[in-house]
Amino acid sequence: MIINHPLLGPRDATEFSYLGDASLMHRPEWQSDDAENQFYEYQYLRDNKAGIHRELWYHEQGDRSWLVVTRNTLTHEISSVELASDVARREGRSR
Amino acid sequence: MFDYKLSPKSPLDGFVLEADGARLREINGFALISIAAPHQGEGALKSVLKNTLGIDLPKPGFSSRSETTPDITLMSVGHDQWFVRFLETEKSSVEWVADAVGNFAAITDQSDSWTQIELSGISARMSLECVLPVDTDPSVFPEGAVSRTVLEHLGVIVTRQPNAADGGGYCFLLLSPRSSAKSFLHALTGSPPFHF
Amino acid sequence: MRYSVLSLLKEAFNGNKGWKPAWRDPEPQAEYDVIIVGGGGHGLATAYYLAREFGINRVAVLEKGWIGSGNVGRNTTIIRSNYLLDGNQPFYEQSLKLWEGLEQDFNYNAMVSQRGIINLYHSDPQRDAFVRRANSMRLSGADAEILNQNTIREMCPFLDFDNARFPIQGGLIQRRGGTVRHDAVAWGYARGADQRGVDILQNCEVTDFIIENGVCSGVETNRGSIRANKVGVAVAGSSGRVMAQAGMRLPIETHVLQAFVSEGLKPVLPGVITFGAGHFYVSQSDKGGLVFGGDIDGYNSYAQRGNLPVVEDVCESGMAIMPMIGRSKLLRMWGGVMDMSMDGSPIIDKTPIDGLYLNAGWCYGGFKATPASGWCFAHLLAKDEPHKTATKYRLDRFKRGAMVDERGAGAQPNLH
Amino acid sequence: MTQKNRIGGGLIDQNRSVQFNFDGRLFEGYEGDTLASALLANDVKLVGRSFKYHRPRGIFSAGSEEPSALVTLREGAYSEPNARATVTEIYDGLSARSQNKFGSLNFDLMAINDLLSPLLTAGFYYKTFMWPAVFWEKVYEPIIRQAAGLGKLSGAEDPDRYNKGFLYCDLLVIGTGPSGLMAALTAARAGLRVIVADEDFRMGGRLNAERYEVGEMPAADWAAATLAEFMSMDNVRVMSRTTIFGAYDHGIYGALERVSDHVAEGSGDVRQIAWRIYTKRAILAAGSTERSIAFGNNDRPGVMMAGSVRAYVNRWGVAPGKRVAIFTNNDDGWQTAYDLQGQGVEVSAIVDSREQTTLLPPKGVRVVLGGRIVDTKGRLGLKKIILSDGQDVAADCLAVSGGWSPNVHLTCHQRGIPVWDDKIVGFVPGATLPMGMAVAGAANGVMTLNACLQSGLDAGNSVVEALGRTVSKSKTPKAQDEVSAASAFWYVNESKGRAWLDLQNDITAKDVKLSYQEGFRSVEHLKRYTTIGMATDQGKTSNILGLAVMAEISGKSIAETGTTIFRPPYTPVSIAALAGRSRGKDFRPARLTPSHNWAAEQGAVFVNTGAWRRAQWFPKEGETHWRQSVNREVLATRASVGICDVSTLGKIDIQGKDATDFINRVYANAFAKLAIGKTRYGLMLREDGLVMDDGTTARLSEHHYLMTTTTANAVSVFRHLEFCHQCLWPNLDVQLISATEQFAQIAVAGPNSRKLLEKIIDPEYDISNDAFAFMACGDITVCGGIKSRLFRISFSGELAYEIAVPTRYGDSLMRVLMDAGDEFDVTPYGTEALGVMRIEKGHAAGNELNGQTTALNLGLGKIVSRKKDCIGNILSLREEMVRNDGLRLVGFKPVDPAMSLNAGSHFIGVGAEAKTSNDQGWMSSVTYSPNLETSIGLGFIKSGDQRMGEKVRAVDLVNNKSVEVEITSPHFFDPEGGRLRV
Repeated sequence: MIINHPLLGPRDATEFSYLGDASLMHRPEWQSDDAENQFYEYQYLRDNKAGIHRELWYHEQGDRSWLVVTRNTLTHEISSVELASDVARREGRSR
Repeated sequence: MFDYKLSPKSPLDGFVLEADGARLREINGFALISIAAPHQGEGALKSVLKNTLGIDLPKPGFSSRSETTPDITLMSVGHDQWFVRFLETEKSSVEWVADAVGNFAAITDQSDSWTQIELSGISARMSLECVLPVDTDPSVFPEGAVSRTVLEHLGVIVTRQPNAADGGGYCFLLLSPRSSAKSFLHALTGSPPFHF
Repeated sequence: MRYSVLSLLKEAFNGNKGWKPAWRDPEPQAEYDVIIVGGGGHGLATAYYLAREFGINRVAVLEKGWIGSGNVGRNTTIIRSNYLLDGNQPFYEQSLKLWEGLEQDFNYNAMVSQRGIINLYHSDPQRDAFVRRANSMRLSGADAEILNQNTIREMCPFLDFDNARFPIQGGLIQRRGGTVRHDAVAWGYARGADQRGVDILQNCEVTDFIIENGVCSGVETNRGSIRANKVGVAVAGSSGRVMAQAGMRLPIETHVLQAFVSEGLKPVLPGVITFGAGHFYVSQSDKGGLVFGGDIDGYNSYAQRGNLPVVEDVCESGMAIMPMIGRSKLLRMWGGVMDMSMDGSPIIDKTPIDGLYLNAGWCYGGFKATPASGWCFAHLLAKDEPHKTATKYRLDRFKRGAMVDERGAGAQPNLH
Repeated sequence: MTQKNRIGGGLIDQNRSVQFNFDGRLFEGYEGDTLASALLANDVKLVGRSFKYHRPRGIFSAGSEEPSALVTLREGAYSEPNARATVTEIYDGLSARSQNKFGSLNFDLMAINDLLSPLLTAGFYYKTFMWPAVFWEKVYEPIIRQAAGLGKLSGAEDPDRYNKGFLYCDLLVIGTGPSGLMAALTAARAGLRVIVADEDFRMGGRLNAERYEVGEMPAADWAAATLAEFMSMDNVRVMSRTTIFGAYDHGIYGALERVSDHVAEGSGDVRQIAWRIYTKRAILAAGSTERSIAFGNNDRPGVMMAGSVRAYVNRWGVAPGKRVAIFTNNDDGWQTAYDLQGQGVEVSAIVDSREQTTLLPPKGVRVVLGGRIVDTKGRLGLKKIILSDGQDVAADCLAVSGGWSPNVHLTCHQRGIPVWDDKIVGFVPGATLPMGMAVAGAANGVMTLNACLQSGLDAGNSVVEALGRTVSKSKTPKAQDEVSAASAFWYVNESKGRAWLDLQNDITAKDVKLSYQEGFRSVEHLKRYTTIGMATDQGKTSNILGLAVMAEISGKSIAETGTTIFRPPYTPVSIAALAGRSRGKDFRPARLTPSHNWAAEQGAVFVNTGAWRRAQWFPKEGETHWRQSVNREVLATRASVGICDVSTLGKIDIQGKDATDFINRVYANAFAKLAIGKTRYGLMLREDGLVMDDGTTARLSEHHYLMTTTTANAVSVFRHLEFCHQCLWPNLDVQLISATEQFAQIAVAGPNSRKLLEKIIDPEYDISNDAFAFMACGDITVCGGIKSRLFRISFSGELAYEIAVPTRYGDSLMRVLMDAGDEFDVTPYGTEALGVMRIEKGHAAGNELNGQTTALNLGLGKIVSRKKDCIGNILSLREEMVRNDGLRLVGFKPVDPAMSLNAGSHFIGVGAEAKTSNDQGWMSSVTYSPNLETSIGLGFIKSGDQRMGEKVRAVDLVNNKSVEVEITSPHFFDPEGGRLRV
């Protein structure tokens, strides 16, 4: 596969490590009332979509960016690639 | 006055190899200092580099050369991260860079982290075809281009340098982690025209 | 009709005109006691044991395509019970015991071939881990031996002992491990279930579950709605997709695993061999092809095909341990979809929805589990309680912190 | 050595004679010959035996679709089984052998299977061999395996070298027939970067096999001229002998280039290169493959594909027979007759299954319209054919044409499904193609020359336009369109004898019928039950016949029956090529420590730890067992001073205003208040609450830390930290970079370690216990100004330091320490001694940090902070993970100190039966402690922390060992830690 890195252009997927669903960016608040359940769902449950899937890739053998890649799990077609830090900031994850 | 003295060793003991149309040689004496921009500090770093070293922050995937001191290059190696490469002097390389960028970057010495190998000659591109997953066609990998990737299971940073003045073909600088320098060299010399 | 050498002879003289279909092709009935969604190895085995062991034969197996079209038809055919953890070892040992009597049980030759499986080790820590595992196996009654380098060399002189980057130090052998003709497993179970009254419905795709007030009472399909007291889902690879129709999110990701076969060669491999310093496992089929595989591609995928980097990685590992295979040729490669669970172990459990049961999360080890999976799932469906060898495969184990993580990779499915 | 069937002409060089050997006989061919063409020239018809019934097999085709003519090439370790004679270039000295025979090729003993064929029907083995169960491995299977396979591996290591490589282009053109050449020419002239690949050694596809004219010259000349133009262009790369074997995601293609298979072994060149070709666009112009017709005994040597017969005549100047009959269901079969006759080869009959045709019969040739061949005769080679009216026709070669199937294979590699086209009577590419792929020419169902050229031009222009170049108005060269009417006729129902579909796996029409009768009716079931199309040719000439027979029985059309899809590779690819250079010692790179050369000079024994090669111990003269060396190293270190290269630990440089906050969040223990100049142990959890890694982290300045990781987890910890930073807390001001390679780090341990270091550290630095206490760290200089870092940390439990210098000085530092330490008898120690000392101290390492253990398991539960947000602390509190009766890491000593312990033993109560339900835990690490003079071990046992002094058995069933052990503290040596702090 080829991932079109937002800064570096098309790169072979072998340069990357895969983590999983981009929901892993949504780490729950540790002090919320049902924190244990929230962390359980965050850590273990997946939509596992057959179709459009937002997922995290790490450019390990490259510029070390974490990327949010939107990819169709039925066809492997990639429709968007963003820097995870941009996404995280946009989603309001501050510190 | 000191009883004991430490002497430096280069990763590949100054290796040189020539074959039909290509030359491989270890490069020594160049400092590699990582500078990383602090959070939201890229703009400030950019100005200070321009002011002190006369060098532009290169775009991702490229390197730039100092306008005032051509021996200094700045290679983009990660997001918000660059390597300053220059000939080592008596003075500490880290301090030299620290003097230039002050508090505008996190500075980390990488001079001993990498083996530096130059591959040049008219067959250089052909030689790389059998190991390097980078399109080195000049239309997409011009002078100054930088790519960080994997070569025979090893991390590598490759940058295209100016062609040899005598029309001797392309010239690439390849950086790979020092501890595996021998494996890296073995990978390069296993390609044509070397075929070790 | 019963298969035997006599039936073969009889038919040979009879122009082979008397053979009957191995299973019927019935129309769906309106209602069953149990519906099994998924006509793969696990689903068919579940139906077979429901009928054979638990006397429940108003059973339908619903398969959206042709039976055996999932992973039972695309795998590297290995059977073994060389597991470490208490939650796994007794279950896989039960499975291996079932394999050992399976063919006589369902009167179909699935070529269960116990020629042994050797896991090579290449370092002291790996040896320690293998000894621990081998002892787990022995404690649960399975066979296991630790072999030194010389013994391995005698058994497999073609391995690279003298020029390897990661020299072979020894191995863990389970002599009862081996291979099975994979398609025949699906066919044997299907034929056996059919003979006991189970309806096998091919080209019957479940489009929805019928759930009212938290109770599942059947399914909608492209061939109409079918009611049942209990619905068991055994669609590993597609569990996420199918269970989403019931509104459930699972601790599972779907990944692609490739498998490979070479051209036919005169037999050279004694049994199954796995590499301990890379991803490679190999056996040789009775037709002569080297059947081998490696790691999953590593990204979520339902595409049933993989990519070149894993192909190369597998061949590198193959050449690293047995450089004699260099001049044999890779004939065919294919990709299947895997339910990769969060701890690398399966789920056989009720769901929070009454009447809906789940058999899922087999990662890429489901084939060898087929008999025990069918047996334990049938037990659960029949008795509403887990079979004693499957008590650790509960759906809530992640919430409780009782993971069965053989590799210690944590909640990252692509590392299991 | 006469080539009695050589008729002259063709594209071979009759001035260059080539000698080769087949089954021990010497033959002559010419340069440009394949093994098949040369064997045919020498009138060799029988070249092999089929898989199941060992029936005689000859040469069936002239290309890579060949099912029958499989041979083993070369000798010894160079042997290559299952090579297709039809694509093997001959060279001087080539040796080839027939395969799958018991006895001689002419009298194969296993041919007895053929007599048993009524018994050995499709799937017969599923119905028998079941009783008694033990007979399978002992009796039945060995017999079956005796018959398995075709060719044989030599058993020796492949002596050739292989490469992998990477190519990039705008357009990849697959196939160099008329459409491929035309497409490539169009794109190349428009300035695109083009790669043109063809599996053949002579490029040009069917242009080389036909007597067409293109551009007013012979077609082969036009192909050669076009290729010559490519060669002159910088933007075109021409790759012959290169098979595009797979279409992968996003325009990546796998290609196998056979670099030196056509020259004698030992040429010095690599044998093959497996290329990954990265493309923006690809045009599949792979042509089409002729298929057979099923009729009685249609498998005899001499029965061949009609287009292939024509190719042998036209390209190789070889007549495959003296007297050739034609059996066809389409116009193209007639072309073979014309060409044969034109070359002076006798055509004995044209049997056309169609009732009528407008084609003109060649002069003097008997034509049978509406004809059917029902049987053939000739034991080892065709002698005559029998028609349905009982008449026979003499022929030693039968050219069969069942029509042409587009080579859609690569269009299926991403699960595209071909669709049936009634017009050409074949499957054409489906609507869903791999990204960036277009299909041109015969591969796309375009079956005539002129139309193929046009199709190539159009496809080329589409790519030119899509990639933003200017489309030229140039036209195709002048060419004729030949006749191409086809009909659907697959199988002679009235056949006498078996009608063969798959010639390699011996599948007959009857087998397909039986499969249907037994309920195996989907095409996939058919394939799997009968094994049709699963041989080395993957059914290129036969699959369609199986589908047609199945369709006929079921009363459906082939379109309804559907097809199985093609998967990679297009043709088989040698495993070694896909491995490239990554084999043997080069399987994976090796990482060497800074002091590697020095250690090697000392005669160190090295061990692999991950990618690293580390010194395991340093044997001294007179030591006969490794244990002696290790004991000596341990005792010497504890008595005076030892040194060990620990550079392999991961080192991560962490800077930034929020570095403190960041580190406090990624470690489970408190880190907010670490003083500058101090180091602290850090325990890192995964988010699931299990232990990920541990190490020490030093605070070098206000906003600057250096974290160490275990050797094994350096990469994964770094990745995890970047994840935390970029994905979870993107606004923290933190910069991370690996510094693992930057420093040579040497542990200096033992009571004399300070004295030793004081000899090399520059005098302005005070490292006395007061000035530089336990867990201190700081920048120093050594040996006259060399910048270094010093950490007072200890894995050994001794007064100890780790000193870090820039890697370039690592080798020298080791030598200097040895030199300066001479007065203390300084002793280098390896990983074994390191391990002994850490077990004596009860430190967890890799065997304990195995991803299955929690902080609580490790006895570190107390240090996990509950007062802060850090990775892993919430999920570490799940009910099953905080059980009081969970596993705890403790120490174990044998009750009888003379007994040794084994790692991997399980703990069973004294007197309890060794079974799973009595399993209480396991021994993770053991060693002999030369200080305690007994074996000691670390292990996990239920409630271990509450069971000090209790005795259990350490049971190692696989090593027949059971040792009674006492549960102790894991801190065996100096449990108060007094030695650390002096």
